[in-house]
Amino acid sequence: MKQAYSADEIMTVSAARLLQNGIVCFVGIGLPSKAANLARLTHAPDLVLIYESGPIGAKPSVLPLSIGDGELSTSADTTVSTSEIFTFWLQGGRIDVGFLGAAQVDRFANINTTVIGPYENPTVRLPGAGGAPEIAGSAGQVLVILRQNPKSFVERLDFVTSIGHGTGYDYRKTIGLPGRGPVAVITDLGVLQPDQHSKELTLISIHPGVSLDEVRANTRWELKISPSLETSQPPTADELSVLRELEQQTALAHARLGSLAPTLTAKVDRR
Amino acid sequence: MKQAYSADEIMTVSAARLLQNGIVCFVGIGLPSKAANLARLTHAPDLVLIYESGPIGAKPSVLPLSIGDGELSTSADTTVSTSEIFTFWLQGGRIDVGFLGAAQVDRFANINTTVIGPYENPTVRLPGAGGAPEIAGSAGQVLVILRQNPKSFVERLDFVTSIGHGTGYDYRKTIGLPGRGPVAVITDLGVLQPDQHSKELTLISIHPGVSLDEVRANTRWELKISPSLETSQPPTADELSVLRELEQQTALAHARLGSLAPTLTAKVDRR
Amino acid sequence: MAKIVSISDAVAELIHDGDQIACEGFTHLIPFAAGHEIIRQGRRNLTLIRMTPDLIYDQMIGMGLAAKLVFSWGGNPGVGSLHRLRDAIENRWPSPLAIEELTHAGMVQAYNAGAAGLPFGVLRGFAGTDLPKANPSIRSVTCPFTGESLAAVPAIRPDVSIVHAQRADRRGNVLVWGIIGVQKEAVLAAKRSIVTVEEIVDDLNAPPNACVLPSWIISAVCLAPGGAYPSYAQGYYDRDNRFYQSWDKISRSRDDFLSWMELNVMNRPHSDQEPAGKLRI
Amino acid sequence: MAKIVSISDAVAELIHDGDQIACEGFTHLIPFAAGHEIIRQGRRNLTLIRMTPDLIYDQMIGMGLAAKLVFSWGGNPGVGSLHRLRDAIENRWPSPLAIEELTHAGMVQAYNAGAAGLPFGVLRGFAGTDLPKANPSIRSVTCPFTGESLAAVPAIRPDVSIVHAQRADRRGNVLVWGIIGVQKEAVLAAKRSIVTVEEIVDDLNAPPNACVLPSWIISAVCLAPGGAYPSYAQGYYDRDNRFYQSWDKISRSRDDFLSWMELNVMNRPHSDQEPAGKLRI
Repeated sequence: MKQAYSADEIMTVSAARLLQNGIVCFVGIGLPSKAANLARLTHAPDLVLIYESGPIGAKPSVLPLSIGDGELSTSADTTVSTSEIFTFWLQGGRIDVGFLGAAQVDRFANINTTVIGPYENPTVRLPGAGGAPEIAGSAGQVLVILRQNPKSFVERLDFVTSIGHGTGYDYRKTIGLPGRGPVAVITDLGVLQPDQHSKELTLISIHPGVSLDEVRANTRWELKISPSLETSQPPTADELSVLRELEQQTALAHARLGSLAPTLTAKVDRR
Repeated sequence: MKQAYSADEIMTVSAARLLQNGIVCFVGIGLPSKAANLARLTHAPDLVLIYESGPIGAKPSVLPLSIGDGELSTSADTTVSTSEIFTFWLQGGRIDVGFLGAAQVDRFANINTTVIGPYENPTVRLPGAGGAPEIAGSAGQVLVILRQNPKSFVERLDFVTSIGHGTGYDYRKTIGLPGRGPVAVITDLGVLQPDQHSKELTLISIHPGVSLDEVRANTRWELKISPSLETSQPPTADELSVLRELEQQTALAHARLGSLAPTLTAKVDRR
Repeated sequence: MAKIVSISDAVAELIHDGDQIACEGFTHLIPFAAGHEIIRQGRRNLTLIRMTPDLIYDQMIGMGLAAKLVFSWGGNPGVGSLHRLRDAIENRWPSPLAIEELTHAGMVQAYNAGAAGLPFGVLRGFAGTDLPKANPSIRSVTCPFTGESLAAVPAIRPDVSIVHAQRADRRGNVLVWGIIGVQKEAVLAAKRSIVTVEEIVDDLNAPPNACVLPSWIISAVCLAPGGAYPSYAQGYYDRDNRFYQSWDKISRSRDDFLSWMELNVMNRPHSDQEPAGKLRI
Repeated sequence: MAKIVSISDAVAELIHDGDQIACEGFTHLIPFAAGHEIIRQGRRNLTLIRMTPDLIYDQMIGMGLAAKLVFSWGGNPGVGSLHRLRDAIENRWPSPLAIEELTHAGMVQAYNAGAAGLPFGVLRGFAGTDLPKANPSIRSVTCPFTGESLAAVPAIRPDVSIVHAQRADRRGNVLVWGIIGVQKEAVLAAKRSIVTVEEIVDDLNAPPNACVLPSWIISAVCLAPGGAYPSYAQGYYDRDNRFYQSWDKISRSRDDFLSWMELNVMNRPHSDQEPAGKLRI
């Protein structure tokens, strides 16, 4: 009864499993939101999801494309101003887990989502900080999810957008950050955790069918491997079916025109 | 057709007339609230009343006993948090007129509502500051209403709770206060305005039937009298009838037990 | 997640001698039922924090529970003095009362700072007044852009905040509406919190963007119909303005006050089944 | 009191070349109709302020209206890059674009400070990041009580803030609900403001404690049904996620972008009578 699943699917499932039922999670858009909602729809029905646009306790039935889709608000316990979200709920210390995506990480789980190349004259201008730097600073702990490849797991970030463990060891304590910082980085190849002492990312779990060489080839620094490296538990049938149903419903919803657009088609076709 | 009216009535009417239609007024409880609502019910139907408890655009049908009576909120355009009232609406510079009562004023319209006697060991402990100090500092201009007597119009305040014109002249500008400060003090004897230059309170209008000697006897400093002193216009029949109707309805409302109390009388009489 | 428990259990478990407590509610939703239970359980040496002490703190102070009062306006609204508060300050009866006095604008920034996890709040305030002389915790900060000096107040972080609200659902989520005062800020600023409610319902039916306190920021939710009386609960009962006027007379003499408290508070434990609107004049 | 006028009159009267403007709406209620009118009227040398530039600023930047962008997250939400924004930064096309970059937490404090009449906002932010090197207006203040260092950002005070909302009454009072973002803070921080609405009604029917912008803080209210399309107006129409996905292709090439703008914006003046949901892919 072997289930076939994709690398993205085991990444999402592995991340979802790290969210305990009942905790309060500040969710980034994209991969974090997908994993957090999978957790909510499987083992963590009382997971409290907070989105930076204002919804508290959001329970969307499809994945939001943007961080402020309408269903986040209509399904929430309440919706507050974006200012209040950052001031009272994040900075106020009410978030257990901040869940972030990233364009690039380094060995201390510092994150770049700002530029490739020099800031003043970038090769690639990325979207920028958004809510991530203060989530990374203030959430009780942080999960990071991204696909692992030589462009994303880099020796040195061109720009530190959001702080992970800085230069390692007790860096976070030294600069007075309230939260514990990243406790895991979940990728399509495995799961990494900061070393208890040095805070350097260490591969602690490798997804089934992935080789260590493959992980090393997709990491631009000399990757530390845990002596007790495990093989990740594959997704269960239930996890896969919930995830696929969620993605299917989401794809359908996102392929629809906005509710205003179709009613106007006749009238507005000027081509 | 001479109307009989009381000293309190002409005080209230004189104050109400100073509120122009359409302005935004931050209203203190008691005499200011009475005068502001009289203005709203007579010449200034579009006067916007803001109370420190949170109502914006309150239109109460009876005078509130407290600053947070329910009708202030139910009759308002919206009700925000007390924090927002002080932060965005007062400090944010959205208030045209701050309307204050006072226990004591001095010749520069500084206000004491804190203590009589030394602060650490007061003869009389008054209620304290409330919202007044920042209203006095930040409102575009300030009106002060109080009854004039030797205890209230004093040579020297035991405590400066809310700043008027400080030590006079351009004191307010020197210490960086955003608002213009008190532009009139309305009493049961007349109306005073700060001298344009020295900012010392000057009697500019005396209520009909009040003598200058009487005003002087009720002022514990040597009172400046305007060379163009006028006699206040007596209340019109309309002003008086609206004011009296308002006070009568208010007295009836305040004499009622709370809505919970009467239903419980039988059950709770343990005497 | 909030536990749904009786007021007496909540007070017994969450409020300790020597705690800093904030009972909030700006004229509206003042937590009288909870305050009376604190008096009955005989807590001592409390620091009482509240913008407008109102009758509830007048009673606590008169009963000798308070070592210190942090406040911004200490009168009987629309009536006059709080006589028990005055007696404590002017005559140290029944015991000396330390006071820390701010303005409303200062207190809301102090609560905001507490709720926001900041050590201080900033405001344009106090300038020209004697308040900074009376309260050394009013300080200043300099704007790093304009050089302007602004007032700073230290964050308020109560051990326990106690508020009343209209209703909770069975999971302990709370809806507050009408004059919401600093209810949310006080709860968010506190280490622990007790919310008493008029009723517990299946569904909050909160409007979008309503003032909702999620269950998971509250320690205990207690059913207390009439629990804000003689203040009021919008949609449930009106403020008993007449009682507030009567309090002036009741509280003027120490003996009248003590017999009133004996009759109406000490010998009347709160019951979930019985609305609290029962104070005798 | 707000004047109720057409979008074209509001833009003509209130927005000038060289202004700092803030078009806000956090994913929800983005003022596309007003933004398109600004493009049609050919304003130049604008400083564009917005937490999430989104398609509306991608279009303005691509049309060469912007001298500077103040922002905190510049992507096409859930899709990828804003290609016109990238082209301006990476290749200075159609003109160089100065940027001032914050975080969401920094920008909300900057708006808050603007709305609150303070010169700066305080937050626990930016620590350990390269953002303060990239943006010299990120500074610090020291807590006068604990000695702790905190981040400070200068207040945002736009010349004009522009937001979309669900409805106004005939006096120009505005109701916003759902994801309210920084709509209120942006309007309160600005010197002038334009609010476009889905409909104008006799009675707002606002719930208690709703997000209401009183008429007297708004310069102009404009009827603009569909005025947030392709973003959305809760209760009126959904976000056109498909259009957001299509924008990736439309905006990738300069020529495609320009012809799209010509067809859908330049040659299509806004009419009060016609919902704006008419963008052709």
